[in-house]
Amino acid sequence: MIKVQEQDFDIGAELASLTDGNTSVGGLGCFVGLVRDMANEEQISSMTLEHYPGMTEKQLAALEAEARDRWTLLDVLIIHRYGRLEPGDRIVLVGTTSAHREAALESCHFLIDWLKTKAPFWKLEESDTGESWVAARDSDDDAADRWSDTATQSEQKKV
Amino acid sequence: MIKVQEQDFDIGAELASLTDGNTSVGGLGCFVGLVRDMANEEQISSMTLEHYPGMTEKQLAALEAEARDRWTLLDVLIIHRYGRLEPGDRIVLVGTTSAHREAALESCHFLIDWLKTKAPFWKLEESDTGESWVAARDSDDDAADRWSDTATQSEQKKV
Amino acid sequence: MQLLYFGWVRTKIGSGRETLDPPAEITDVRSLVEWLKQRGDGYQEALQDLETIRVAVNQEMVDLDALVSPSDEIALFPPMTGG
Amino acid sequence: MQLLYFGWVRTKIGSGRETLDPPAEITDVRSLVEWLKQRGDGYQEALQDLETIRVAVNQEMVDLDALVSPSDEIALFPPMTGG
Repeated sequence: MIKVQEQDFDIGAELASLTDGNTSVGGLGCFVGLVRDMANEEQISSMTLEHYPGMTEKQLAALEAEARDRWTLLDVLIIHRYGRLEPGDRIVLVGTTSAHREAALESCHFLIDWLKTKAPFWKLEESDTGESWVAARDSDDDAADRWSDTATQSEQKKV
Repeated sequence: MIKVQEQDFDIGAELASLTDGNTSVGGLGCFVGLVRDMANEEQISSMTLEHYPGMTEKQLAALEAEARDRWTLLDVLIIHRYGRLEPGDRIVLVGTTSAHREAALESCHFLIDWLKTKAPFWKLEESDTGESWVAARDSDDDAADRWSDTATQSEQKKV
Repeated sequence: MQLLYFGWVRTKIGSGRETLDPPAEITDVRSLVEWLKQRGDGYQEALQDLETIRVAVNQEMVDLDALVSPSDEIALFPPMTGG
Repeated sequence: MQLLYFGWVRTKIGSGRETLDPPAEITDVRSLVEWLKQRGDGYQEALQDLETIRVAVNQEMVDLDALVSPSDEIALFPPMTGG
């Protein structure tokens, strides 16, 4: 399930929706990204996330489909916020469930790595020295590329 | 922080304790293990976790220390239950926070892999055909060993 | 043709969305971008380094050789920074 | 000497904890296990395959050559299955 929203989310309630009543779940992998107070050694007062409505939902749905194709998953949840956020605010949640822990953990890691470079969001940081757009990082490209040449890293891959 | 307990835990409240009020956190990695209703193609009615009081806490604290040594982490939480559980019940929670997502995700994966083979728990499953002790799996040994020969897999390693 | 701009492409051009009618010889992304660069300093500055420009046609990522037509929704933006 | 048994080692021996006084020549884990195996069929069955037995002395994992003394807490158990 994909949710692109301005409002905050409740981690406990969202994760419960992935597991409650489904006794096939052996493992839940989860990642939550938050706004840090520091970037490039500058104090950040806010971060505004711009996105491409319509395309964002399509891209995230495509990422979910890719993860379900690579691993045997019971459920996938991606929540991504947009708008003005402050340090400590939640930005993104990725949750995956599977019968087995490796599939849940790896697919969660995969999804957040691909989100970084394939989801149409742009971040504008505000600090004492003004506003600046967050630049894409080579290390994020590398992390995303890591998943390109190998279907999965473990023996849990879908056959 | 290590918690070894018989009672259930609230995922949302536990994870909030890792992030609330700490604006240095950029990423939270989390894994929750649950009792599955099936094992070896048999329907499971309950799973009873036996552990070694005293040693369990020591071993989990040693795992936390090892993770903090390998990655730059802001916080680590491991909750492991014991006693009689039923399908759908939560068994274990691992949560890690860091400024950066790779450290949070990798350390979380590391901790659950090592927990499998280094935390003194034993599982007794009950099914229609009686009770049986869960055997250690070679794949769990392999998963744990994977972390032995390399400090971390990413460029985020602590220096 | 619907044009959408995001991130610093938007702030340099000074607009997030506009409807334009490029001449008939503009049939692919590359020629569209060159044509846009003639529209003013903001466009010139935003689009000068094609290495840093990403393009979506009708919400699908494409490369510079992709074809464009008057009914398309075309978005130009910097590398994405989601997550 | 405090002896603790867990998992199927416990269920085969039929007890989770006992206090024993091994003879003075029992000074390491290996000789202790051999001595325990003489105590009955349950012990014999539980401890017959040393490959599957894990040992902790005073709550630290050790191998079969580790020394033991009368004041130690010694635990014998199958491979752990945490998580």
